[in-house]
Amino acid sequence: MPEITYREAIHDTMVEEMRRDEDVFLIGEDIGTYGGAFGVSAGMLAEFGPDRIRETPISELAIVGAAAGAAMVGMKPIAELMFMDFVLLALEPLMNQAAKARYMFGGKATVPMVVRLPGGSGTGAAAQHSQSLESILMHIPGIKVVAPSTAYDAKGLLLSAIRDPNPVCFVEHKLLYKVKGEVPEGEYTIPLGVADIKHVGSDITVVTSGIMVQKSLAVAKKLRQEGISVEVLDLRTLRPMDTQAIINSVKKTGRLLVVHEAVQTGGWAGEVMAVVSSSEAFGYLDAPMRRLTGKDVPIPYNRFLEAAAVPQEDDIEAEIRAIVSNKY
Amino acid sequence: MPEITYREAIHDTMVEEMRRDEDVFLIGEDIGTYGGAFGVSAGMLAEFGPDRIRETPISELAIVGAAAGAAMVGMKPIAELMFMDFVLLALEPLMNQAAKARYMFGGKATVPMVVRLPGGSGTGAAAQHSQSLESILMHIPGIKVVAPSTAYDAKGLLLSAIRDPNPVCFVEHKLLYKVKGEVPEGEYTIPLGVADIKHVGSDITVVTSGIMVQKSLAVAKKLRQEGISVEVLDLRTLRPMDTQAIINSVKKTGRLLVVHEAVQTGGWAGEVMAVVSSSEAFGYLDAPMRRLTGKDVPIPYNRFLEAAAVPQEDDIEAEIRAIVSNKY
Amino acid sequence: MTTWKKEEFDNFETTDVLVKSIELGLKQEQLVDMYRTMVKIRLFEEMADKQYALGKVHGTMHLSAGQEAVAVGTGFAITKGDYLLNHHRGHGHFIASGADVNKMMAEFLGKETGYCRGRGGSMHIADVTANNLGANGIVGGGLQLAAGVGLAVQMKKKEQIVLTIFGDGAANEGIFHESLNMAAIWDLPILYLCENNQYGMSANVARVSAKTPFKDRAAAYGIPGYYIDGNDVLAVYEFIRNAAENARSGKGPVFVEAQTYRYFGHSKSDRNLYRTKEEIDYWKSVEDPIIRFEKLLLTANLIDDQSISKIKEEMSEVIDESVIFAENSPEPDVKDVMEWVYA
Amino acid sequence: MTTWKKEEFDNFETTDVLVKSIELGLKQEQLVDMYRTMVKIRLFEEMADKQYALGKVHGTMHLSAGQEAVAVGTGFAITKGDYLLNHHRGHGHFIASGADVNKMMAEFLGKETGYCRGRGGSMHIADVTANNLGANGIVGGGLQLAAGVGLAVQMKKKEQIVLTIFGDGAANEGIFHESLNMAAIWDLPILYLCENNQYGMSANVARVSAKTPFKDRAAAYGIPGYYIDGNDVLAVYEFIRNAAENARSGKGPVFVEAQTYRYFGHSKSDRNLYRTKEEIDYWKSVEDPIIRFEKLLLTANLIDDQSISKIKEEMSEVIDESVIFAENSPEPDVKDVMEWVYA
Ligand SMILES: Cc1ncc(C[n+]2csc(CCOP(=O)(O)OP(=O)(O)O)c2C)c(N)n1
Ligand SMILES: Cc1ncc(C[n+]2csc(CCOP(=O)(O)OP(=O)(O)O)c2C)c(N)n1
Ligand SMILES: [Mg+2]
Ligand SMILES: [Mg+2]
Repeated sequence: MPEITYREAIHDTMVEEMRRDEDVFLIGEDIGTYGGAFGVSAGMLAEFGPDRIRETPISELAIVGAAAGAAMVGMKPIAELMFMDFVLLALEPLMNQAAKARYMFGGKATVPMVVRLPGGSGTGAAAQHSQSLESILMHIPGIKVVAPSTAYDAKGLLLSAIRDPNPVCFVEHKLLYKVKGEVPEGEYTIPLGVADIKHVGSDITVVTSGIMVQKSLAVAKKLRQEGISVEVLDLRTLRPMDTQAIINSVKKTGRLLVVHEAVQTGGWAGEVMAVVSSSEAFGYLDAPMRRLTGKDVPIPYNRFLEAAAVPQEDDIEAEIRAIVSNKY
Repeated sequence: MPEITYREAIHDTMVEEMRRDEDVFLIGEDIGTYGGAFGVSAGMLAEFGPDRIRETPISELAIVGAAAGAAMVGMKPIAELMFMDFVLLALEPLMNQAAKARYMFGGKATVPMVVRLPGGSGTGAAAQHSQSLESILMHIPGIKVVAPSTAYDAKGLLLSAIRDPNPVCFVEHKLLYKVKGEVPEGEYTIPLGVADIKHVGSDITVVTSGIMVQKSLAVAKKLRQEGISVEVLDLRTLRPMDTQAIINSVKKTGRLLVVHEAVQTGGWAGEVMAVVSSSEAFGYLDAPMRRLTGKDVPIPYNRFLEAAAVPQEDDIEAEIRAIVSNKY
Repeated sequence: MTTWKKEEFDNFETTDVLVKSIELGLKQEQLVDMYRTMVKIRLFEEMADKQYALGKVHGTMHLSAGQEAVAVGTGFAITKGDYLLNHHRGHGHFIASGADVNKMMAEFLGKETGYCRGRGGSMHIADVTANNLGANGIVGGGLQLAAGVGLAVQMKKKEQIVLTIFGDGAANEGIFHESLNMAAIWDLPILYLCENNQYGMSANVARVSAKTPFKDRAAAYGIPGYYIDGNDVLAVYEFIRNAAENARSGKGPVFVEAQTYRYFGHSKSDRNLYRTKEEIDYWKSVEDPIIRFEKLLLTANLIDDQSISKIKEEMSEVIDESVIFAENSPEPDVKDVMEWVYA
Repeated sequence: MTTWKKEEFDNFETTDVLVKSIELGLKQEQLVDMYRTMVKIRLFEEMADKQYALGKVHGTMHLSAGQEAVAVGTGFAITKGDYLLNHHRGHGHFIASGADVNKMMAEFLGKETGYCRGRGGSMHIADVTANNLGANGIVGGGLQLAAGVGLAVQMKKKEQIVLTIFGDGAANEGIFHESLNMAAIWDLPILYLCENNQYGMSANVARVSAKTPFKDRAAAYGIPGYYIDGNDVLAVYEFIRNAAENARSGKGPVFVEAQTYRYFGHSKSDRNLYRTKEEIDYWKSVEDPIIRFEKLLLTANLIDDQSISKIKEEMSEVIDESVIFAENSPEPDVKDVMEWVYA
């Protein structure tokens, strides 16, 4: 299978689906000649023209609002927000309109749209350009939230997201764009709401997503050599969450660590723990459930502070060791 | 002690503090002659004039943005958003500016502002006017989130919030405005971040907030007669959360139920469970931790559907019975 | 308080209804139908108010009595199939665009037979299959969606236009700016109708808006803007029809501000403290859009007292029936509360 | 691509520097100081670029080389104590308003001695005690804060004004509309400076903005608006000084759009595909604000080649020293990562 980057996987999926379905179009800032701030749409203007690679003014509210409006009347817009942080300017159309239209109208509307959101820290872009806000997006019924960790998943999930009749937030981690992985050519979908065991293990379940899957995998591989068997469960879709996969894995391992980059308080680690606690898996727990998350700070600019603000491999390793050695 | 309503408690606190401190002012829509959509600022225009009862255009982004700007240069604004739902239009200034300025500027700014947010369902105002969005607000470092459940707490907490040097979201439940309680005359503060045991019990801890405190209390009183001893822990401040109070109570009762009106997925019940799970209290649990929350739907208009969408006393009672009788 | 000046209207030359209707190609039948629809709206709003007073409505509502000429002039001027993005004060526009008052009243009473199966209520009435994309509880909410609907129409090369209705208060939301700018740079087929009833809740338009009328706000984006007497149903019809044609012909968006007045309070919590009784009385007696139109029709002999009575009776029956329909309709099944969150 | 037309400038009559400076009451010393500051900014930006190329900077940056006349004309025209709300491309404005380049460079390199102790970086440089309320990473971020700062100044009856700087791209954000409307209805002492460098990232201003210049957007709120040659430092000085006086005198907000050009890419990810080499060269050779001012000063005999060389050398040293200062400064202590979230 050819190896391509996460960026290319997203790019290719958009291109292929836009070729197949003329209702799909991309809307956002600097997505044309510039190719998007992270180069994801490079070259698409040349193929699809300015109508379908719809470059907007810097108007996030109207970008997401327009996507919602277009979706209500049969288009399938993909809105790119340049940085996930800017979704804070566009939550009204996303949460009050797109998410609720179907319900408010008694099931008589559909809003098939995707909002692509490059998030996360690690690029020195500081507090207003480095957030992981997926927990906020997960809290609104009517919205789905997807966060792929590999090029392969990115492609299959994005295709499902575009074809899904609901508003889907598609969270891309900036540091993943360059990461390569095997991706088959041609079309395939990964269903939304289905987690993936990225590393099978029996001592502890690490429930995670996005960039932290990569970090957790590195740790799992390392610890395997020492006989510590880590199961890395990549949620892939954060909402709807694959609760059964979580439950099954925890029943097997008896230990749970949730890892996310988002700041701790109010982050989705709590959601995972609530799911486990309210399930039959709770009785299988051999240790307290733990979370390892971003620190409760805005992301600092300085590279060392920035690195200290979010979980690194060492932190994950230390936490896993602590849990499996019954330190808690 | 005189009995006054929750509405009056908030009103009086604003009035008293505005008399005392001329840097405090109120900014928002229809807060003058109209007295605010829920009448909280009735009469204040007459006393303080249009400068300090600053009636704005319908511009939520600028209201919160202006409050943040004024706070940075020494004022102590209280911004009233007419409905909590509209904060989705104003999260950018709240989360990207007010919450982060201090950190981004290396500790060299303070942003003493309050945003008052009437939230919750029960008035038939449907999906865009009935949300409980406090879980979203709790996820941003730099912000505090307060949600009083009684007139007494409302007064003491609001005074602390106004005097706090940080941005504070002050969540008011619409159905509480009319609820009366004993409130001493004159000034008193309740520190932010300190929970309150509203009903002492030993069989189960109900961690809750806002309107659900009132509902849980009714249930606790009822069940007391049957010998089921329910501890109702009112968080009062959601961020920073009084984790010690939660831990202490759970250690005592061995059982935890978290109740909130906000929709379940991504709601702050998970945060409470994560806190317990990562604490020494986990070992004291005699039953799985449970949550009873708003259903994962937009709030419907029809009154029966609306009531079904959020926890009612019966639901709380049933859930408590199930937990204490070891059904889970 | 009132800042409104007749001389500023783009349609200030009040014309004789006969001359006007010939100019506009309107037949007597249509004129009477416009009148009938205005009456229907008025009666619907009064009945909604009554239902509320009777305690039969749990939610809130925003009534448009006094603003019927804007609704009817507009509803008659646009074409079936055009998209409608309404605002919270939307009953009149829905009725004028042909909505079924039974389903409206049922929705208002929260019944399963309502337009939204009782999930939406007054503030969210919609009929997506009829291209009615709903009232909106968010001030300015329609403005953002409109840009996308306009884009869809343009991309699909359809003949439709997008009518988005919002109040004077909404014109101060940031989305007003973003939406108009987008529509202008892309020549979207959008008709922006600002229904200026002089107050956004208690805020007099002049107190919260830097410059009125809003024409200059349209001009700032190169969008043609008109300020018209919204209580003159023929003027509304004329301007909206021209504006719609303009938008439909690919020339891009048009902005029309129609001056009018709301009789009821903003919503049920309103005690009308911010305006005088005199002001309200003036509008109800001198400027009432139904009375004004009635007078014109009478003078031109296009209607007589008898037919007026008949129309009022008929419409009254229709509205009464809507209440009966709504009352006899079932409540939604509470078991279905989780339905329709996702498609 | 360039849509800019000299004839549209409000200051199109280019005047002799001697005449102009007498009119403006500027002494030779001040003129030379303006020149010196422009050079300082240019050298700072070039050094920032170099530091980045050397791999010494982890974050991003937005350089303002080519826009020095806007920064210096503005910085010299406002008064110490006035509030400054800067945007992401803010180095020049900070330097012109008297910021310490050592602390700026240290911040840029993420050091504890930087203005924000290394927490903020280029995009968040602030000096709150000096009423510099920071650059802003959010396009339009300063516009919203400005309304509140203006309100505070007005309520406290201070003599200050609030200068808020934003790009042509920011003028399409909803907050532009909300902020200007608020400032206008309340007569806030705000000076809106739109630094139009013709692109918002890759978006040519005319492609994404319905009507340019933006004067009509100010006029829509009754705010006086000017469109000026932003590469003419004396014109900027004159218009900003007058605008500041206006705002300070209680007459309310003023809007100034200064046309200029950015030399470097938008940020480090920019490959400049959206503009031609010819266009960039034209601005660098013909319209460069430093060369233009230099020529005027030389012609008027207010400066000579020797002093020009000396200024450049001196400023070069100052900038070199800032790098040495920054490099020798300590990194923040990682243990302090949780400091200053709350007050
Ligand atoms: C974003 C938002 N802000 C505030 C409100 C509360 N609100 C509902 S209607 C209204 C007044 C709107 O005024 P206008 O646009 O003039 O419409 P009118 O009610 O006069 O028809 C307000 C403030 C809201 N629903 N949405
Ligand atoms: C709300 C928001 N949207 C988008 C961006 C990304 N972004 C940063 S600068 C910029 C261009 C801004 O253009 P302009 O206002 O003209 O300023 P310039 O960069 O030209 O100085 C963009 C799109 C942002 N930082 N904030
Ligand atoms: Mg109005
Ligand atoms: Mg620019």
